[in-house]
Amino acid sequence: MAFLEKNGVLPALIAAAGALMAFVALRPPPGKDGSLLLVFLFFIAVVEGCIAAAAAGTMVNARWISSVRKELLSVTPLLLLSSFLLLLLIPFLDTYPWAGRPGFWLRKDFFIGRNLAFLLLSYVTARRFASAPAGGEGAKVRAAWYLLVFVASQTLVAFDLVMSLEYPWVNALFGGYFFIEAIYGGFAVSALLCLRRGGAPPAERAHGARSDLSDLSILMFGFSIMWAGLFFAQYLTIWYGNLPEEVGFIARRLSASPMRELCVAVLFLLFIIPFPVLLSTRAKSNPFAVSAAALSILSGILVERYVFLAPVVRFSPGALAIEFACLLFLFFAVVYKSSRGGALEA
Amino acid sequence: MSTGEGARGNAEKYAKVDRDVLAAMKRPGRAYLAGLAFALLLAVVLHVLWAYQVRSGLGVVGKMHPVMWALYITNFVFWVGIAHSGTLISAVLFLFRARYRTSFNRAAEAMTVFALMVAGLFPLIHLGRSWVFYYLLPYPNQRQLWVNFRSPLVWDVFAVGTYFTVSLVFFYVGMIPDFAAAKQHVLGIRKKIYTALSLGWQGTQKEWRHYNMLYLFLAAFATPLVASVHSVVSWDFAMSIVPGWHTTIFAPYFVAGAILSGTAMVITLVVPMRKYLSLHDYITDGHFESIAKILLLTSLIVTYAYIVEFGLAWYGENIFERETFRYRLLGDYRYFTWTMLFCNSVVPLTLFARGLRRNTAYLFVVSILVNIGMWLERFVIIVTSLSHDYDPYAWGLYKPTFVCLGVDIGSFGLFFTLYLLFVKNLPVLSISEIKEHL
Amino acid sequence: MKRRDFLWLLGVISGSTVMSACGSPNRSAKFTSYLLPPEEGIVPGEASFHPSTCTECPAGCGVLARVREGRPVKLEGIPGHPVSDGGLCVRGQSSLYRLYHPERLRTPMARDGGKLRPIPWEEAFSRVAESLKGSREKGRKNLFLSGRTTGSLSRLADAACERLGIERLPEYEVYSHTGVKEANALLFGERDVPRYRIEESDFLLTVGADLIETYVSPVAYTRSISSARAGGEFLWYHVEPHMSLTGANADRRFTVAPGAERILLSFLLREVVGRRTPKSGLPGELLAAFPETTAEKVSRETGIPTEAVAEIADRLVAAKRPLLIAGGVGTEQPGGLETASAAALIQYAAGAIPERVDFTRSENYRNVGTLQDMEGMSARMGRGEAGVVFLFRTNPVFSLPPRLAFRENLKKAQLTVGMGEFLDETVREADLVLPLSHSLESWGDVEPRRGVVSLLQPVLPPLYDTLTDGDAILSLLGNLPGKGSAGGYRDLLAAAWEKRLGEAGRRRLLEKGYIEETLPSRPVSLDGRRAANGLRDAGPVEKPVKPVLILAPSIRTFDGRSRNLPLLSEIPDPLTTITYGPWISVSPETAARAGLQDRDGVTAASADWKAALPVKVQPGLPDGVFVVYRDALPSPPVRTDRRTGGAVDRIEGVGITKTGKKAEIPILSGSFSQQGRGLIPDPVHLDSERRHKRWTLYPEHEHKVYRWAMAVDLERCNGCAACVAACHVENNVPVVGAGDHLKGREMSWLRIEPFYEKGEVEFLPMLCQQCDNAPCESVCPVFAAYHNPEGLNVQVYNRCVGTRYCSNNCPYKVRRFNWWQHHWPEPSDRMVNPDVQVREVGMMEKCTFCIQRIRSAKDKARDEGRKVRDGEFTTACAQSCPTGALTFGNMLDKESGVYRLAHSARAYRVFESLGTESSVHYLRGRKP
Amino acid sequence: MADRMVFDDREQFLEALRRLLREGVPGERIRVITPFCVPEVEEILPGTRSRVRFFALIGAAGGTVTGLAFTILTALSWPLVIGGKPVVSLPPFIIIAFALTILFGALSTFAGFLLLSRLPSLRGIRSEEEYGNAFVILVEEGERR
Repeated sequence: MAFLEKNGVLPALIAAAGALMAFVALRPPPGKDGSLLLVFLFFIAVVEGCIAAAAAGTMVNARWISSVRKELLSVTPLLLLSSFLLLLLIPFLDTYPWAGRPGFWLRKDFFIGRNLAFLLLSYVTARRFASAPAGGEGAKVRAAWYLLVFVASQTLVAFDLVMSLEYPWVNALFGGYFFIEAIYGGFAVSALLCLRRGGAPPAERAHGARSDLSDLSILMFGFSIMWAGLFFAQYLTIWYGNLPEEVGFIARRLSASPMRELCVAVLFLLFIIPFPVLLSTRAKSNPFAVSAAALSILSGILVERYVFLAPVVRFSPGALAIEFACLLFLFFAVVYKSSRGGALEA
Repeated sequence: MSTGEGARGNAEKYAKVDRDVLAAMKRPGRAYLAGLAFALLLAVVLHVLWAYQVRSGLGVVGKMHPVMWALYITNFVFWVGIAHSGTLISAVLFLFRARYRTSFNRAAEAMTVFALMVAGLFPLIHLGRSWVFYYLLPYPNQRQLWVNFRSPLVWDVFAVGTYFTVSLVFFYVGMIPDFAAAKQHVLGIRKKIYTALSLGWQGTQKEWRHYNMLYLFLAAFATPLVASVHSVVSWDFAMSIVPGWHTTIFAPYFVAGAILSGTAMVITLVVPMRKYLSLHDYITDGHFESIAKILLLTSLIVTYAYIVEFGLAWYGENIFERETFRYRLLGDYRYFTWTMLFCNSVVPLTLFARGLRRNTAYLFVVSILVNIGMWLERFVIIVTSLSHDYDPYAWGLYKPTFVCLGVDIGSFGLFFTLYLLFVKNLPVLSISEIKEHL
Repeated sequence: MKRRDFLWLLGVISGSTVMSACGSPNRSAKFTSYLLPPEEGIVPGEASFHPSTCTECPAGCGVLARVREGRPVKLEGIPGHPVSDGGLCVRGQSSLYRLYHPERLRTPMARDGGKLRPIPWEEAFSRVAESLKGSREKGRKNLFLSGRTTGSLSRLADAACERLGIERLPEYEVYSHTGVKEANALLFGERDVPRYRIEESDFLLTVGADLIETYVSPVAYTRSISSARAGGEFLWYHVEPHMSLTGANADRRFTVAPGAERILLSFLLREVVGRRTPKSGLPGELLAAFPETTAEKVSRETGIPTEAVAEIADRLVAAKRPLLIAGGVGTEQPGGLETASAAALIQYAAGAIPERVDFTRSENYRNVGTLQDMEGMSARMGRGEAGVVFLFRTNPVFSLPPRLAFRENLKKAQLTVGMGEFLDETVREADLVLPLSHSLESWGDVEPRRGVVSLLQPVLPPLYDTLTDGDAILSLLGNLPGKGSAGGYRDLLAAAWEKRLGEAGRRRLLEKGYIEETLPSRPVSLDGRRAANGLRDAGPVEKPVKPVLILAPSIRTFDGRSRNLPLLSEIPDPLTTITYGPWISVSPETAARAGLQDRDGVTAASADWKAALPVKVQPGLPDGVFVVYRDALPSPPVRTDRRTGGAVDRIEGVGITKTGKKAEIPILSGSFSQQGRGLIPDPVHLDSERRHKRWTLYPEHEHKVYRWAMAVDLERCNGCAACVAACHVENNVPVVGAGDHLKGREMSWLRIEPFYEKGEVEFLPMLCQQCDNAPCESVCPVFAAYHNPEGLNVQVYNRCVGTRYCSNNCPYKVRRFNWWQHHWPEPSDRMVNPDVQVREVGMMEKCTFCIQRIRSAKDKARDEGRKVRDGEFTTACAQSCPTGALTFGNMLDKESGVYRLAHSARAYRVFESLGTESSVHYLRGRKP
Repeated sequence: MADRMVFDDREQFLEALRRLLREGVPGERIRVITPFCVPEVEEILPGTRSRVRFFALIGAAGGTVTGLAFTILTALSWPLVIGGKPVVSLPPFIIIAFALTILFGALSTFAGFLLLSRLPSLRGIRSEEEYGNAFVILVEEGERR
C-alpha cells in the first residue's frame, strides 16, 4: 500500500473509482437499478458520521479525539465523491412514486438540487473544520457549523431519498434517526481506528483516567441505548396508532421472509449485540469485544439501509458488489494514507 | 488539585466553604418570609379551588367537547418537563465529568423533586372523579378492576413514579456527606435532625468507595430514565391518532423540550438564589455560560422538531394533519403559537453570542421567556390539536375559567413554597464536591 | 405513583368529596323493596307495552307506551298503525316530557284578587254552573273554543254544548290549512284536506307543503315518501319561497318568489290540461280564471329558471301517476285560494282524484275554523257579548296577532275557563283554571283521518288531581266522576265503540290500539260554474313588499305548542343545529351585504312590529327572505287573507338593522362544510384504493355468534332527529340546558350532522361507530372502555375515572362526558329507564347500540333455546326512524338486512382510511 | 486504642499515609477519614472494587423480569380485547418493564450501599468526635513488621 503515500495518487484513485461507478450505474437500462442508492446511503452515513463524531468530540473537548481526529477527518474528500454519486442517481428518480406528479417539494430538479447543495455544504464545512488547528476555540465554532449542516443533510437524505420512496408514508423522526445512526456509526469507526493505535492511554494522562478506547466504548454503549430508544419511539407510535398508511411501511417488511429476519437482524446488530457486549467495564477496554461491537454496528447500518430499500427497489448484485468494493477501498485508502502520514510526522 | 499554600490556607478554604454554603441556613430575612407567605397563599388557593371543583363537578373548568384536555394537562407536562434538567444536570453531567455541574446540581435536584410533586397533582386534579384515583393503581382488589397496561396513562403512573423515587434517592444520597458536615455547624434540634439524616456518615475510606460506586450507578440509571420519562409523557399524546399529536418525533422532541424548560427554570431559580445567598464564588458566570449552552442546544433541537412537524404536515397528503398545522399558525390560537415560536426558537438563538451567555441578567430574562414559551408549547399542542380534529361538526373552541387558571397559578405557589423551604433548610450546594474540586 | 403525595392529597380529596356527598340526594340511590307485593299489574323488572295515541300534534300517530314498574318510560310507534306505521317523530318521542313536566297544572285554580289559588273540583264546577246560569239570564252568549278535536270527544263536546246552551265555536288551529280547504270546498264541495297517497305516485310536486315538519300528518307522509322512493322510479320536486327541511329533502328544490306560486301553478294547469293525454274535460270557463302565460313570463315572475319551469311542466305532463300537494306557506297567503284551486284542478285534470287524492279518507279538518272566525270571536267578546268562555286545549293568546286584542277582550267575558295541562299564555288569563290529564292518563279515542279510530288509554294513574278531557266535559254537564254515571267518560266510550265497531271491533281496538273502518268511497264531482264564479273575482297577483319574513313551522315545536318540552330545546334544529333559540335565518347574500355573521344581534322591524333576534346565516335561503320559526314569535302580526279568511304566515317589508351586540345562541355544528374530508364522500369511495389494501399490525377479530352492526341509509335519512329524541329517552341521556350547550357540552349520544354544499344540505347521523380497532379503548387506563365479544365497544360507567382520553382519541367525537351531576327534576325522574344506568358526574358515556335491548332480546332467545332473529328487536333510534333509514342487526347472519346493506355497492364507512374498522355502515344517497 | 493522626492539609495527609505504608503498616489496619472523597487514597490503599455494582445488576435484572412477568401474567389472567390490540402486546409492556428495571436497580443499589458501608451506623450517629475538615488516619494496634 506504500504507493498510496505518493501525492496525487489518492485523487486519481477517487476519480477512477467515480468513473467506474458512473459506468456501472449508467449502463442501460438506466434508472432501474437501486444498488447505487444503497451504497450511497450507507457510505454517506459512515463518512458524514465520522466527521460528525470528530466534531462532536471537539465540541465537548473529549480526550479520545486527539488520537483519531486526523483519520476521521481524512474521509472528507469522499463527501465530494458522494455528491457526484448523487448526480448519478438522477435517472433513478423515476422509480419514486411521486415522480411525474406535480408538486413543489417533490420535484426532481429541486430534489436533487437541495440534496446536492447540502452535500457540498457539508464538504465545505468539513474542510474548514479539518483545516482548523485542533483544540482551539476556532475549531469548536467550525465543528458546530459542520454539525448543523450534517444534521440538515442527513435529515434530507432520510426524508427525500428514503422516506419519499414510499410516499405518502410519513415518519417525522426519520431524519433524527438517520443522523443519530450516522454518529453512532462514526463512533464505531473511531473505536476501530483507536484499536489500530492500540488504544492505550498516553503516559502523561492523570491517574485512574480511562483509556480512549473505553471512552469510545462508553459512547457506543450509550448510543446503542439511544438508538434503541429512537427505534422504539418510532415502532411504538406506529404500532399503537395502527393507521393503515403508516403501518404499511412496517407491515410490508414484517409480512414476509426473508425481510422479516433481516429486520430482526438489524435489531440485533445495532442493539442486542453491542449493548450486552459493552455492558461490563472490562469489556469496554477489551479490543475483541469493542471491535466486535463496532463491526456489528456498522454492518447493522448497512443491513438496515437494505431493509429500507428492498421492498420498493430492485438491485443488481454485480453492480452492488462493484460499487460497494470501490467505496470500501477508497475509504480504507484515505484512512490508511492519513494514518501513515500521521506516523511519518510523529 | 494540589495547592502550593500551607496547611492553614487549605483549612481556611474548606472552612470558608462551610461558612458560605451553610450561611443560607441563618435566620430568614423579611423578603424571604414575605415571599414564602405569598407562595403559601397561592398553594392554598390551589387546594380551595380543587375542593370547589370536586364539589361541583369538572364543569367548572372551561373544558368542553371536543377539547377534553387543556390547562391541567398542560401544567402536568410543564412541571414534569421542569423536573427534567434536574437529573440531567446532576446525572448526565456527572457521567460526562463536567465540573460546572457542582454549582447547580443540588438546586437542580431539589427542583426536580418539587416539580414532580406538583406535576403529580395535576393528573389527579384533572380526573373527572378524583375520588377514585386509586383505580389507576395496580394492586389486588375486590372491585373487579385492573389497570390497562396498554394505556399510556398507566405508563405515566409507572414512569413518573419511578422518576420521583429515583430522583428523591439521588437527591438524598448526594446530601448524605453534607448532612455530616452540616451537623457540625448547627445546634439544637437541627443538629439532631441532620445527624439522623447523615445516617452516621463519617467519611471513612470504605464509605467513600461504596458511595462513589453508588453515585455512579444512580447517575447511570437516572440518565436513560430522564429520556424515558418524558418520552412516556410525550406518548400520552403520540399514542393517540389525533392529528398534531400522533407523530413519531414526539419522544425526542418532548425530551429536548423538557430539558430546555428545565434548564431555563434552573437559571430562573439559581440567579436569584446566588444573589440572595451571595454564592458568587461558587456559581460563576462561567458556569452560567455552560448552562446557557445546554439551553441553546436544546432550543435548536426543539426548533428542528418544529420545522420537521410543520414541514411534513405540508409535505404529506394527509388533509387532517395539514389543517391542524394550518390552524395552529393561522387559527384562533395563532398568537400563542407565534409567541411560542418566538420564545423557544428565536430568543435562545441570541445565546450564540458569548457575551450574552455570560450576562446573568440577560440569561434570567431569556429563561423566563423560555419558560413562558415552553408552557405555551404544551398548551398549543394540546388545545389546537383537539379543537380541530377529524369531524368538522365537532370542532370547538376552548376558553379557560378562573378555576383552572387559579389552580395553575396555585401550582407555582406550591412549587415555590417547597423550594423556599429547601433553600433555608438544606445545603444548597454540594459541600463535599466543592471541597474536592477546590 | 407517589405515596407521599397520596397521603397528603387524601386530606383534600376525601374532605371535599365528603362535603360534596352530604346534602346532595342525587348521589344516594333510593331502593324500592318488593317484600310487600307491588300494586296490581306490576311485575318488577318486566316491561309491558300498551297501545295509545300521540297527542303532541293533531296527526294522531299510534304509540306503544313501554311501562316499567307502573310508569311509562318510552313511547314507540305502533307498527301497522294506519297513520304512522311504527314511526314516531321527534315531538312524539319527547312527549313523555309533557307527561312528566314539572310545571304541569296539579289542581283546579280560581282567580280572586288577580291571583290564582287552588280550589276543589266541586267548587270549580259549581262556579261554572252558576255563571252559566247568570250569563243566560244576562243574555250573554257562552262560548266554547277548543283546539282540533276528533272522534268521541268532539261528539261529546257538541252534545255538552248543546245541553248547556253553549255555542261551540269553530276549532282553532294555527295550521288550519284554510287555503286548501276553501279551494276544495269551492271546487268539489269538500271543505277538508284530502289524504294524499304519495306512495301511489311516481312524480310528486309539493308547493310550500312542509310534509316533513308539520303538514297534516308528517310521519305518515315521511313514511309514504320513503316507500315511494323504495319503489324505484319516483321523483320529488319541491317549490317554496324559503328553505325548509322538506325542501332540503326533495330531489330538487326550487325557490319561488313569495306569492308567485299561483302564477307557476296556473301555468302548470294550462300545460297539463293542454298537453296531458288522455284529455280530461275541464270546463272552459273555469280555465279562463287561469290566464294564459309562457314559461318565460312565469320564470320572470317566480324567479324560477325558465328551463326549470319547463321541466316541472314536462314532468307533470309525462308522469304516469303525478301528484301535487300545495299547502303550508304555499297556500296560506293572498292568492292561496287560487294556488290551491289550481293545484286541485291539476290533480283533477291529471286524474289523480280519487286514486292519489282521496276525499273518502280526508283528514278531518272540517271543524277547524279560520283566523277570521277568531276575529269574530274576539270582536264579540270585545263587545261584551260573551258570558262564560271555555278555552279547551288551545292557546290563542300566544298565536293570535295583537290586532285582534284577544287577550284584552277575554277580560270582558263574564268568566273565562281555561282548560289545559299548563299555565300557558291563554290559561294564565283565565279566571278559572281546570287542569286536564295527559293523554297517557286518559281514556279516549281520536279519529285523525276519517275511518281511522285510534285509542287513547291510561297507562298510569293521573299524577295529579286532574280530569281527563272527556271527564272534564262530562263534569260540566253536572255529573262529576264518582257521582252520577259511575265510570264517567270511560263507560261512555265503551258504549260508543260497541255501537260503532261492534264487540269484536272494540276488542281489536283495545288490543291493537287502532282500527280502520271500511268506508263507502266518496266520489267528488267538480262543479265548474260555482268554481268559476268563485275564482272569477280573484284579484291580480299581489306582490309582497320585500324583504319578506316567513313564519315557518318548526319540526321541533309544531306551531309552538311543544316549545316548553325540555328535550325539544335540547335537540338541535336540523338545518341550523341551533338548540336553544330563538333566531332569525338570513340568506348569505343579505348577510354579506349587511356584514352579518352568525350570532350577530339584529332588530327586525316592519311597519307595525319589531323584534330583536340573533342571526343565523342559512345557506340556500333566497335573498330578500328571512325565516323565523313560529314558536319564536309570540302573537306575530299576521294578516288575514280576505278571500279565505285564513292567516297569512308572513310579515312583509321587514328591515333588519345590526345592533352590534353578539347574542349567545348555541350553534352545535363547528363547521357546516365537510372541509373536503369525505364524511359523505362523492363518489362513494373517496379512499377506495386504501380501502382494498388496509394494512394492520393487529390480529383479526373473532366474533362467535353475534356481531352487531348498523347500516344508515343517507338517501332515506331526512334529518328529522326523531332518532335523537328516542335515544335520549331510551338511554336516560340528561337534558343539560343552554348554559352547557353554549360550551359545546351537549350530551346527545346521537347527532345529525348537516353538511352544506352550495345551498344543498345532506344529513349524516353520527353515533358511536363501535369500531373493531377502537382508538378510544386502548387508551383507557382502567378498562372502562373495552371490546366485547359481540363487536360492541362497551363502556363500563362505574369503572370510568374520567381521564377523558377516550374522547380525545375518538375520531368521530361521539363520546360524552358528565361535567356535572345531572338531575331529573320531579316528577320527570319517573321516566328514567331502569334498564340503563344513570351516569354520575365525571363519567364518560356513549352509545352502545342500546345494549340493554340486546341483552333482553338475547335472554328471551336463550329461554326459547334459539339465536336472536333478525328484526326481532332493534335499537331505539332505528325503531323510531320514520323513514327506516337505520337498520340494526347481526353481521354474522348472512340473511340479515344489515348484512345485505353493508355489502351493497353504496356502502362506505366514515374515515375508513383510519383503519378503525367501524361497525356502522353508511349508504351514500344518490345525487339527483 | 488506635493512634490517630490529624491533618489540615491534604498533601501532608497523603504524604503521611504513603509513609505509613512504606513503614510497612498493613493497609487493612489503617482507617482513613476524609471530609470529601480523595481519589489518591484509593491508589495508596488499594481495596477491592465496591460490590455495590452487583446489587445494581441484580436489582435491574430483577426489575426487568418482574415488569414483564407482572404485565404479561395479569393480562393473561384477565384477557380483554381493547382497540384490537393483542392481549399480550409487548411494546407497551416493555415500557413498564423498563420503568421497573430502573426503579429496582436504583433502589437495590442504594440498599447495597447502606448494607456494605454499614449505614445507618449508630456508632457514627452517637460518636461525639467531629473532625470538621480535617483528614484523619487511624491505625489500629499491632506490632510493626
